[in-house]
Amino acid sequence: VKKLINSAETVVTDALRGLSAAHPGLRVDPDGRTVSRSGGPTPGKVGLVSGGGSGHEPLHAGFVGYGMLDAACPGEIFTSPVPGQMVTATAAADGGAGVLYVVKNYTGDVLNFELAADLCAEEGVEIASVLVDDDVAVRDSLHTAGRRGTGATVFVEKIAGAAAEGGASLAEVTRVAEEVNARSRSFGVALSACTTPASGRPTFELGETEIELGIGIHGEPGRSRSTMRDARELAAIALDAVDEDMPLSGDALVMVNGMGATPLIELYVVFAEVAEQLAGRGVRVARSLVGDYVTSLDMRGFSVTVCLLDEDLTRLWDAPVETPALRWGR
Amino acid sequence: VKKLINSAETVVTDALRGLSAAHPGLRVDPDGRTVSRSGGPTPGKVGLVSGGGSGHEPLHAGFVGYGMLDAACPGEIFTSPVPGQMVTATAAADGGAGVLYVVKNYTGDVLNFELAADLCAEEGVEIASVLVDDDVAVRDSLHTAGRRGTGATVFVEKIAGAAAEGGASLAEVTRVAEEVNARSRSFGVALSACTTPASGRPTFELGETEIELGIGIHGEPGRSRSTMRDARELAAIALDAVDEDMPLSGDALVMVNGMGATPLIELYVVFAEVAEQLAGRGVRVARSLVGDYVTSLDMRGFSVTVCLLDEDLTRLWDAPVETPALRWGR
Amino acid sequence: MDTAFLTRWIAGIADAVRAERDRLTELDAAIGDADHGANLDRGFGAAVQALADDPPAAPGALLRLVGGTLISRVGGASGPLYGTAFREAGRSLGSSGEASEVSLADLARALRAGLDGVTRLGSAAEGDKTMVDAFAPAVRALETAVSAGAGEREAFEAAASAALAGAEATVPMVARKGRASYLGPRSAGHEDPGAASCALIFAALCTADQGHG
Amino acid sequence: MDTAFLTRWIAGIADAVRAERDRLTELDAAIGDADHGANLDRGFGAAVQALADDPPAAPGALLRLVGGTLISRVGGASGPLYGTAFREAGRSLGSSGEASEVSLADLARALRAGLDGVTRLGSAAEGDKTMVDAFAPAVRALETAVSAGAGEREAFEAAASAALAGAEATVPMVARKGRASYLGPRSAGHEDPGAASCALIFAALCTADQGHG
Ligand SMILES: Nc1ncnc2c1ncn2[C@@H]1O[C@H](COP(=O)(O)OP(=O)(O)O)[C@@H](O)[C@H]1O
Ligand SMILES: Nc1ncnc2c1ncn2[C@@H]1O[C@H](COP(=O)(O)OP(=O)(O)O)[C@@H](O)[C@H]1O
Ligand SMILES: [Mg+2]
Ligand SMILES: [Mg+2]
Ligand SMILES: [Mg+2]
Ligand SMILES: [Mg+2]
Repeated sequence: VKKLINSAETVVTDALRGLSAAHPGLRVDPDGRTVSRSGGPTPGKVGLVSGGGSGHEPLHAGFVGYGMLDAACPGEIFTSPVPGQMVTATAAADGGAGVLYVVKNYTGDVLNFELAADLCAEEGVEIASVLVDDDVAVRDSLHTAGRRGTGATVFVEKIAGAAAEGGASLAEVTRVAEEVNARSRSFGVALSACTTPASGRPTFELGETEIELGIGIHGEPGRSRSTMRDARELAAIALDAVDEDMPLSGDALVMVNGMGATPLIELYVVFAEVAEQLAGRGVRVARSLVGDYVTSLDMRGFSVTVCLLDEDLTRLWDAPVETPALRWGR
Repeated sequence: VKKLINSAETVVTDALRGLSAAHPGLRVDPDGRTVSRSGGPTPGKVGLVSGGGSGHEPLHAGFVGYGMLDAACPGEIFTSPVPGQMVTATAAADGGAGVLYVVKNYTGDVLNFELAADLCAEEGVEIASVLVDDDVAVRDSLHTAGRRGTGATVFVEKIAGAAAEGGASLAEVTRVAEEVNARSRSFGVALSACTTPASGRPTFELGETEIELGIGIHGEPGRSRSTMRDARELAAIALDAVDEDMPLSGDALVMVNGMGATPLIELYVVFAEVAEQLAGRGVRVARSLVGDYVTSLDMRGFSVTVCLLDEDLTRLWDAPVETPALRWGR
Repeated sequence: MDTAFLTRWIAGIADAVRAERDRLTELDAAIGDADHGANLDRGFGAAVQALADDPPAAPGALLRLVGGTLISRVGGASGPLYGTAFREAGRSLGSSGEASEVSLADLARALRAGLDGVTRLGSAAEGDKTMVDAFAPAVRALETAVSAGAGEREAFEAAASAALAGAEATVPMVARKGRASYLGPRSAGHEDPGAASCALIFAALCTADQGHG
Repeated sequence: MDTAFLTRWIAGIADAVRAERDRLTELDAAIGDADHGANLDRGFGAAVQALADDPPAAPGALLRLVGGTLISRVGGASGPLYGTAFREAGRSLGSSGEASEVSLADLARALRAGLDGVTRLGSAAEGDKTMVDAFAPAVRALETAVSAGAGEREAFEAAASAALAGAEATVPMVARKGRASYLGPRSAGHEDPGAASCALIFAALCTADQGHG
């Protein structure tokens, strides 16, 4: 599979050079692999740090900026960053009021952030962590590593980021982040696998009429293989899975997210079905995102994330944000 | 090729339903195929209308809103809209100060907008048109339909939109639009063809190491076929083609645009090379866009658009904009 | 020829376009954007419907309705071009107090007017690898047949085969108009989709005439 | 065994991981995210470099340096896990005034401590389809060999074959930890990549020993 890269080895560094050139509001260390606000930490503000494997762009580096993350640390493709990056990111985010780690629930991310938290705590930084685990395709049981963190990560970063920007304490920002996660569920569908630059071949093969239901964001196959259907049915499958896990009602923030190689026109087709079917289930789409936010390299497919809003969360969602990938109000 | 649609026949209508559900700031007529600002025309403001075949999302409907277009009319996939749609869009954009049509230079768009302009002029609306033709891959000569309109369309719509929002006259908005076009050049590269929903098969076939240089945005092949190279070389090819046509210097607005199925991480890799090589040519990247703005369904590849800025254009570029796909300052 | 003949003609075009839709689209995929079949299928289908919904009383009005329907439903390059062709042809048959029968000579004049409309709008000349390369020889063949006092069947067959030959002659041409011109020399070796559809339009005159006989 | 032996061991692991990089990645592609080969290649390559740059004076310090390097360079799940394994093994060999020679019994104790570190951090038990399924039987085999008074070569061969058998035994298992657990029953039928790499680590003990002899 052809890719617009210089080499598999340098892709993350090269992309960070591009991010740096494109966004003067970011301070980017392409070799050290950290991205933070160019203004440095905001004194007295709780810092927000996230990170994870690369290949999910714009997550997380694209969400660094006013009203969202203070710093991000991108790992190798699909590989959790190492504690050293997290420590550097923490320093870039620490305004003296403590730092919240937004951690997607994958063993690698969890372990590395744990090690980093220990190191930073030893340095006297107050660290809290929130585990994002919104993917209903994985049964959350003793027999798994727990649900994966996927689309809800964007919601957690935006809403907790707004709380932090508004001056909330570390405990309060953490509570808000946990609440967003608790109120959010996702389900993803792949029409094709993705190909990592290092391997050069798709991680799994799908036939002309096959799809994977319940995929993750690391090229792993899903809960089950199925046959291709129209957008209406795929939306129903995703919403059924979400609804079964978290009964849907009231106002919702809804994201229809592309996996990286899905044209926007198709995402809008899916969103039309999702919105209509949510209305049929008595849910009002109060806020929405349609586009590529949490991707899986060049995977074709989509995920749906639903977050049940209340007034506070809506207000925090609407608060100004200024990052490469999400911007409004300034 | 699998697609997230309900049927090839309804894809444009369905996507417009999704657009409508996602963006309360837009008034969308999915069947009549027009998109306009929900507030209606702004009295006394020059109206901006654009349109063209669908399949280039977010162009044009995603650029309707404050500071940019007043209305857009999306045609069938890769097919110019019909004059009737344009007449409706003109009515939705006409605040009494005249309406500017932003027309990409394709025979179909040109002819249909001409017919629409005649009809609207008969109704007493003052109409002006700007032809966007920035694609250097096509020789602009008596022996072609002229250069195609591609990436610069976004620049023209944004900058002319800001001029119109600022109260400029139709003549002045038209002049600004023409100037942006005159100062802009694009060049595109495809790693794969795209597949229209109606045909179900790629419009051309590329081998594992083949690429098309100088592609358009309608699935047509490019100026020449070539072999795959790394991002650095591809950026050089694109910039050479641009530079040869319009010698580069000074401050530039630069877009690295994805063709629809290109992961963002790859676009940033390309942007890193573009920015570095522009610096080497003495050009400063003063403003930039990296992402999917003018796509070609599920084509893999990118295009580079360079616009040489002056102070006025920079100020207009920086002016507030609030559309689904481009937003800052409010 | 009366409105019944022309209605059969348009229906015959619609049938041919539907039957050849994929071929037209494939021709367009090679040197254009793969929509010509869908465009004309949509357009002529709508034209048949429009004629059924509100059958015009006179040949001129009928062709104008077809032209207007193509313009308002097809889009792309072919919509305005074919739409103008039919509209101008209809106009040439008179716009008020129209005759209900038109002669072969009238039709030849009308199609000449249609062709003029296409070249005025699109400024393509023969050899530019467009629909004009089929349209122009077909109109000339019709005019020659009229001058020679040929019958309808003979005239239509001459026009149809001239259009077909004209379409086939576009294969080696390098396009100078429309999307195919972007390909420059790479456009050679492919038949122009608009020329191919134009050949279908003239072939449908024969079918309509046989239905008549 | 001295630091020379342990340095050979780490170099042997790095060589084996590089040689088997694609196989590890393919195992990970089947039930994970296709990075295990690259992860360990990066990590053990860095460890070899770190030992060359600043050769530790004692076995304990050496293993701690390897562990720290893996933690700071690998990322993913395997980085902290293997990193902790080597770090804890190094710690068990003492942290000050360390001996420059360690016995087979010392090494067995150290690797037991490493295994404990892994299970403490990752809370995987045997049967969960992880590196622990190779690691645990290998440590047991080593301990048994020590009890039986076996020589190094015999002990390492027992440990290596226990690790290999443990890795192969993961094939039918349904994963309960790590990424593979997301697949549920679909994870059965594939060897766990971490168990496979763990078998390489124990096999490298034999190679290091032969290099010694
Ligand atoms: N300037 C022109 N004059 C005459 N015919 C043209 C011109 N431009 C394009 N055409 C015809 O239109 C055909 C393409 O029609 P179609 O595919 O429906 O529209 P589009 O090119 O907009 O997709 C071409 O094959 C050619 O015959
Ligand atoms: N909780 C755990 N305990 C022990 N080993 C684990 C655990 N989770 C994952 N592993 C091991 O890690 C291996 C995967 O490593 P690697 O691919 O490098 O990291 P990642 O899964 O983050 O991509 C698995 O094959 C498994 O053996
Ligand atoms: Mg990984
Ligand atoms: Mg077209
Ligand atoms: Mg076409
Ligand atoms: Mg892995």
